[in-house]
Amino acid sequence: MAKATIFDNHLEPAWCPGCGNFAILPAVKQALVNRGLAPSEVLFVSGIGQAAKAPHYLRAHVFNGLHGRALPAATGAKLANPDLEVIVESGDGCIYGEGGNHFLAAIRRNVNLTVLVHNNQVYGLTKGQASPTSAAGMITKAQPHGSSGPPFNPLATAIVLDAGFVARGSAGRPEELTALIEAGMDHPGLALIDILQPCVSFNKRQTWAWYREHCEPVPTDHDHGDRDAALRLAFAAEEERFFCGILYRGARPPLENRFPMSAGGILGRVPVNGGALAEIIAAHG
Amino acid sequence: MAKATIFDNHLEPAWCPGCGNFAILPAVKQALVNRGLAPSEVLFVSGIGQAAKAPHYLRAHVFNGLHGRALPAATGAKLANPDLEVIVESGDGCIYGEGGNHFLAAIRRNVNLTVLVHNNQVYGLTKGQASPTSAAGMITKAQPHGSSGPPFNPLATAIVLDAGFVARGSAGRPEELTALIEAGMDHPGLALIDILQPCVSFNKRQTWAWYREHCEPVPTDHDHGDRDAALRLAFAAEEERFFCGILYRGARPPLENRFPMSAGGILGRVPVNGGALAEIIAAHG
Amino acid sequence: MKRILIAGEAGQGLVTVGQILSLSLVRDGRHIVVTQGYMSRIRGGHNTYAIRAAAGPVAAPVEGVDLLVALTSESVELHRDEVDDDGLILGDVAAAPAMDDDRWLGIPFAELVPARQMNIAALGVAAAQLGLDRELVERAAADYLGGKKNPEWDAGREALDEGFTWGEFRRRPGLGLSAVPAAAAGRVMLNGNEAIALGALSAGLKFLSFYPMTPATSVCLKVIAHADEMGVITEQAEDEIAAVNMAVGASYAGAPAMVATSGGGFVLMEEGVSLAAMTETPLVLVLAQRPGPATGLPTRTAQGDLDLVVCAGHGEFPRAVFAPGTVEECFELARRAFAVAEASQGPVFLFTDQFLADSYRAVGPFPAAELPPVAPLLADPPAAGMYRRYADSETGVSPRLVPGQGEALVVADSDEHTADGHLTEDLAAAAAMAARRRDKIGVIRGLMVPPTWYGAAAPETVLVCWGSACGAVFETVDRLQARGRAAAALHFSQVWPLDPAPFADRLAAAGEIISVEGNAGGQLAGLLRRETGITAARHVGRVDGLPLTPEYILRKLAAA
Amino acid sequence: MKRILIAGEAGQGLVTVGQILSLSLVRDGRHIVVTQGYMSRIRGGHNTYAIRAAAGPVAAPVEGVDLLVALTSESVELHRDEVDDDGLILGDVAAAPAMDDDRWLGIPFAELVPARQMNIAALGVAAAQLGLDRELVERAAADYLGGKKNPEWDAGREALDEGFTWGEFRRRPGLGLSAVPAAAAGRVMLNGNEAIALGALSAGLKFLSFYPMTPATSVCLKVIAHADEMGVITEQAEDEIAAVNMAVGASYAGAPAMVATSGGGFVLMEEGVSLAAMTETPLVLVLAQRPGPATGLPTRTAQGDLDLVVCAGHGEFPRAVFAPGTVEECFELARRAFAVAEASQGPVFLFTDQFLADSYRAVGPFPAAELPPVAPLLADPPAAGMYRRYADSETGVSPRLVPGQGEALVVADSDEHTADGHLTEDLAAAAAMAARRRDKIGVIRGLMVPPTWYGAAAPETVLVCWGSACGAVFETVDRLQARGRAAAALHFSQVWPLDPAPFADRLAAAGEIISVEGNAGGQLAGLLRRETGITAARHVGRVDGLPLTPEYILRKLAAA
Ligand SMILES: Cc1ncc(C[n+]2csc(CCOP(=O)(O)OP(=O)(O)O)c2C)c(N)n1
Ligand SMILES: Cc1ncc(C[n+]2csc(CCOP(=O)(O)OP(=O)(O)O)c2C)c(N)n1
Ligand code: SF4
Ligand code: SF4
Ligand SMILES: [Mg+2]
Ligand SMILES: [Mg+2]
Repeated sequence: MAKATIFDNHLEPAWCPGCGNFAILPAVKQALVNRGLAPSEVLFVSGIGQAAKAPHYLRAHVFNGLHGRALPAATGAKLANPDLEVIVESGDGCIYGEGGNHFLAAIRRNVNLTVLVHNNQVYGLTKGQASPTSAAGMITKAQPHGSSGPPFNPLATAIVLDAGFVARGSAGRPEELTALIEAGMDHPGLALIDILQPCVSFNKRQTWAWYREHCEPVPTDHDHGDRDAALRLAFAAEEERFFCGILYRGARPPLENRFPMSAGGILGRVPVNGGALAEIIAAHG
Repeated sequence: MAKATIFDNHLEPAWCPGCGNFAILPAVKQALVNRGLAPSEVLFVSGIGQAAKAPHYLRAHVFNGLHGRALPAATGAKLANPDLEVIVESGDGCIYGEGGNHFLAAIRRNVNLTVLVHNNQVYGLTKGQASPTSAAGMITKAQPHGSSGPPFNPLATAIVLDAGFVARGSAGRPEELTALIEAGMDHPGLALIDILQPCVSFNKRQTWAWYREHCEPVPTDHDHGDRDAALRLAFAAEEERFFCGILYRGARPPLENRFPMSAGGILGRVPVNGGALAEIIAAHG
Repeated sequence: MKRILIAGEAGQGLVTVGQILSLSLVRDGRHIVVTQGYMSRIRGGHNTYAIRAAAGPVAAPVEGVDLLVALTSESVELHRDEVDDDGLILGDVAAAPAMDDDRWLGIPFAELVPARQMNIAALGVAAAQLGLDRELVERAAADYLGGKKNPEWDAGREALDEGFTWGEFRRRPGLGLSAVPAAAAGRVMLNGNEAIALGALSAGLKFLSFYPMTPATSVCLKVIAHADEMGVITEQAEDEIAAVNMAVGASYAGAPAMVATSGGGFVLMEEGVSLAAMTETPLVLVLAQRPGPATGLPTRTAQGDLDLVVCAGHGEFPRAVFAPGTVEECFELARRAFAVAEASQGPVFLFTDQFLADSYRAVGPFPAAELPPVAPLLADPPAAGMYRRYADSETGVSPRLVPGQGEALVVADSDEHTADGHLTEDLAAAAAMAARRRDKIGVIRGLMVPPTWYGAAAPETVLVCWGSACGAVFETVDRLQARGRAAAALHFSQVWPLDPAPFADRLAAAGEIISVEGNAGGQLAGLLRRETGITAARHVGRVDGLPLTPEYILRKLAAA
Repeated sequence: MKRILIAGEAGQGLVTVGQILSLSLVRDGRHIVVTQGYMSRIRGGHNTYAIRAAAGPVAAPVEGVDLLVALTSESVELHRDEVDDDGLILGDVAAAPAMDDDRWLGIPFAELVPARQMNIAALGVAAAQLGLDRELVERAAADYLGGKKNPEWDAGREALDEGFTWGEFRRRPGLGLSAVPAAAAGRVMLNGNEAIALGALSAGLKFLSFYPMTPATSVCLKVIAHADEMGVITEQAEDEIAAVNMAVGASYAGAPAMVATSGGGFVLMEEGVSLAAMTETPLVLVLAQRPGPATGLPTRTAQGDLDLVVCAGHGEFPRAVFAPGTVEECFELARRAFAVAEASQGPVFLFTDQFLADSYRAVGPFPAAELPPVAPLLADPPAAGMYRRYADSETGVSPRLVPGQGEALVVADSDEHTADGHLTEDLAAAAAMAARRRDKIGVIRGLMVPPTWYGAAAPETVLVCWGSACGAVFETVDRLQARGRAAAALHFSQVWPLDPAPFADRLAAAGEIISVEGNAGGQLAGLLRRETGITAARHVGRVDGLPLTPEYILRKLAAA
């Protein structure tokens, strides 16, 4: 097995000591190694936030775009070159907050992306405002009376939207996480992996220890194809029971299948069909 | 009973003859009359599209805002004056497409709005492109190979997000629709009413007759509080069985309850508390 | 020259009449300028399709009507005042049986054809009145309607015939078209948005993402119609933000990409524009103008978004902004937009507007098969050592690779970054990186299209304009010159950057400078003053949603 | 005048040291200018908090350091070159035991206090060196830390004492502050963003919606902190688009509303700006600048978005743009922004930037209790007949009602509309409606703040600037004058519209005109030329993310 170090780079992460992101990074690298990928075969696309910095701390292609917009940028890149293994990596605020509409659309669109959401239930980089997944009542400077509304349930939502691969991982369960990321990459369509991640600076309740207590594996007898059962596991988050593992699998074909021109390689390198164009124009005469 | 005509105005709708919107308009007026409301007690907020023109064709306060942005505008207006009966009325493209992120957030936020979505499964005003709710495979000039992905299921999504009131109406079932709108207004929080609406110009499949065949009432023994049962009814749309009526009811308090200052009346008329302000400033010395 | 106006309700098939007539005229070797007016609704209301047909080149929409084809009695009332004294008004005799107007020719549609073929019958009468060849029109109709595989075309053929025969027997003198030379080979009928789509395809467009918005949608629909043959991926996005970010992502990965939208959608794309600038990703943005603010007049025309585009996006970065004046320029400048986007590695804008978008003309020939593709301009991967996406260079343009060109890793960042693409907070490095990006304006300047000077060399009056105003302004100059006034026009088909060298001396030496734009503020005039110090003495603006015409401009000039 | 620099990692508590020291200085009757520098991360990295303290008024950040409080050895290395020859460097003796520098004073933190109190001990040493009164500092610390109900304050008090005592015995001559008059009553310590929040509250702000974005978030947090007392509804939106549309909806319904964001969030709000203009809804937008494009340098300062804001939103509409130069002006112009938004019924902009946002000053007193609220300006419902929201009027401003004022129905539309608010496609009516909206610029002009002329009446050199550059530019003028050069400055705290009357003659008569802005392009200079024809000969720009200082400007002037 190749060493994870082929994905190492020289940059020192700008995360707080003890941050959950430090545990996710090696799990991601290990999954790439396990799949036998080379850095130049992998493209990471992220938004803006603490989680979104992650791709800078490994060796691969990186497109670090705008806050909230990782999914559409990744969609464009994957369609433009389907040979790339495209991994989206960003925060809960980025993907479920500012990017909420893209989350809905990307799942329906079902491009072959692996989506890793570092879900620390808070806006870390902007200093601790509530995110869509914040626990109801979480007090912050921006929400002095507590975050209102129930936390957004990304897994249940994805299941309802008939996502093809819906899983939960945790920074505190790195081996499982590596396996989930590998399985997500294997899935031929959009794979969502929501990753529970302690933010030691701004989320003082959901600590490493808290997650250890509140996480449990998806039962071994769970049928991934059973939507109702999957929803039940996802809804358990309402009682703060977080099932880790694959909750749901579907079998929709990825969008790329619709585009025969997107057969492989750099799309822009395909020559212009001047003959066809001449005919198209002539048909206007 | 007062006559619906107190809500009539002089403008002639710019809809195509035979459009489903013509059936929704009187149902809305009738619900207002049934609830004994005066035009000046009601604010309609819409976006842009054929459906979004509806508020122009009745007498009430109207804020016809931007495509996709009816929900946030309505949220602001309702918080600024909770005495107003605020009704959001717009199209499927507006609310579930461009406005998808606001749809997610508005349900979590749970402001006391009644949301009527004229769901004709198409972008009408821009001449027939697929909308998020378009049936998979629907052929349009913009989707010559057919709309891809499963149609967005607004009811199932709303139920998963724990909306307090989730219902489906149909332009072809006007009395039921009137009753649903009344019940939605009664509900103290966000009430979503998705309204199936034939678009005779661009949706040639889902015609008046088609809806007659594919709609059926929510079973009388359905328990509104049973989320699993509600989801099953919502998922029936996947087999093109459309259950009309109230699918789900929850009991979250509306967001307004958090704001004692929003007790009633025009918020801007409340005088500035100069004494408090002076103290706040002095505390910086 | 003949001015034909077809008017009626949406849904009556008036565009069909206009299109078939236009195609017939073009095939007959004539020049046309089509002006379409329609409302933001699908049925009903009141729409128009105006054709100016001439034996020689014409580029301006004009006022007045020689032949009015009125599909409703409302159309008669709304437009009869525009019809010349010796013009003709065609309409349903049943709708206005007792019409007391010499120009009126009531057609007994009910006797001639079934109700749904009324428009085709009217087309037949109109074509006969114009003296067009019956077979020519029939072929055009068959190609247009049959091409759509319309099963009703057989019924249509009969209706056309009925109308033509009826009309032939009632020809008014003076309405017939004059003789023309044989049609040039390869001349085709295109509107501005079709030409943009075709120009983009010829340049190597490979990815188009969009959210529908009038009057930009037709650019997208034209690309989509040919996407399979041309190997283009098209995707309707969930909103304009997604559209632009998809396009930037696709371009980053090596697919020349374009988006098309109108003002209200464009502003949602501005953060993406800024992203393209920061990540140095080529991107072509088509902005099809309509009157604002907000939703405004969704189906009408304007030139109100020049300032917006020149200043769009937060932060400072170079850009090029093209504004084609003709349908040919739509094709050529779409190509050039891709070339500049690739050469400068950033966002490039292409203006159109509802008038130009929908304005059919006889254009070409385009040597489509021989045009060199322009994109993408990729460097060769380094033989050894690390690839640095944002390496320094003479011109400011760094050698660009995309993922998939060997082992080289391509790191792009929306944060300020080092040469290897990783985010940095080293402020000196940040300032140097920003300076290199700004330097790329030199590359853009090197590919600039200078403005066109038209008319007198040393004029008393010079009309300054941009984009689709071109035709109306040039014809205004002709008319002024014909009246003995030394007039000229300066037309910008590239509005940014403005390089004074090719025009400033001549402009400054001219008499009165008047800006003529489809806006209230005189936006080009403002930019000109800012960049050159040259001040326009007056502004002729139009903001009622209609295109500029020579008559409108002359009236405003006279009103001073 | 003393220049104090506190430097260290994020998370070490250096802002606490800075804040307590600043508060002590202000309570001691001194003036301060704080400049904060920090990175886009929560822990680690390298941050700074600089205080310029003086007996008299000061407004500029300046270079050089008299007292460096270095919390890490990296801080010593990074900043020792900035420290004056007779300055002092405080740091941990353990980190640099053998430091060979006369300016070095190593503090034995490990002996004095527990590790987590190191910053407070350093504060004590620094305060002692400055000759501040021990009790004064202790009270300031108690108010700052105790006010946060910090249970650790008792430990802190001890640490402060230890540091103070240790420092008192080792005072360097020359570092002590000079005497000041007694502190003015009502003088408080505020930064720019706090002052904007307070000004808005005093004006009658009742609705704030936002999405977090540095450096705008602190405006929102300040409003939120006092929302209950002041009866303000605040809501964190799902994105900036929601934020602006909520605010427009709230304002339509009668709650004076504000949003605050930075460039990347602002561009997402532009469609909403256009909506406010079209629906004629008062709206105050705070734009806190940072370097772009795209994500740029998220925690640094810039003045790069002037063109963007002046041209923001599709379509043409009037607007006012304020750019406070001082913290006092932040308060006053926030008030005025509401007044103009109400009077003109449309969007009004207020610029700030990271430097001004975070720059604490000694300001006031503000007669908060007596300031008249300015909003909302509502008409009386008509006694009879239908209310027409967009009725014609002399000034272009229609009498405004909101829902809930009796029976009158308030109809607002983002499409072009008739006077009663319903959508129209009558093009003449549309043009008239647009013309009325444009006329409102007269009302905005009537409430304009003229620019400030500072320095020589007939200068050889005049520095033109806007917004937060004010302090640095004015001090540059002072320094030039002190060297015998006739210099002046023209500072705009309202940058749009530009009315030449109050300044054009004087400016045109001056010698060399130089624009000084925190951008590369010379954006105000461009606007000035566009609006007045007056051309700046040179531009002094700064784009490395740091604020303009007199030293920087003088270096650039000398370099020409
Ligand atoms: C358009 C836009 N709005 C706001 C911001 C400011 N911003 C940067 S990161 C962030 C939140 C990040 O939260 P999350 O995605 O959860 O990442 P985390 O830092 O928690 O890992 C915000 C609001 C931005 N950069 N761009
Ligand atoms: C930002 C923006 N993007 C696009 C448009 C163009 N547009 C107007 S209506 C519409 C679609 C309307 O569809 P829907 O909401 O389903 O309403 P319908 O016409 O079907 O009733 C679109 C895309 C717009 N006005 N604004
Ligand atoms: S703020 Fe939270 S999420 Fe961000 S680096 Fe620190 S611990 Fe991690
Ligand atoms: S296009 Fe469809 S939705 Fe719009 S008015 Fe016509 S029938 Fe109704
Ligand atoms: Mg987060
Ligand atoms: Mg629709």
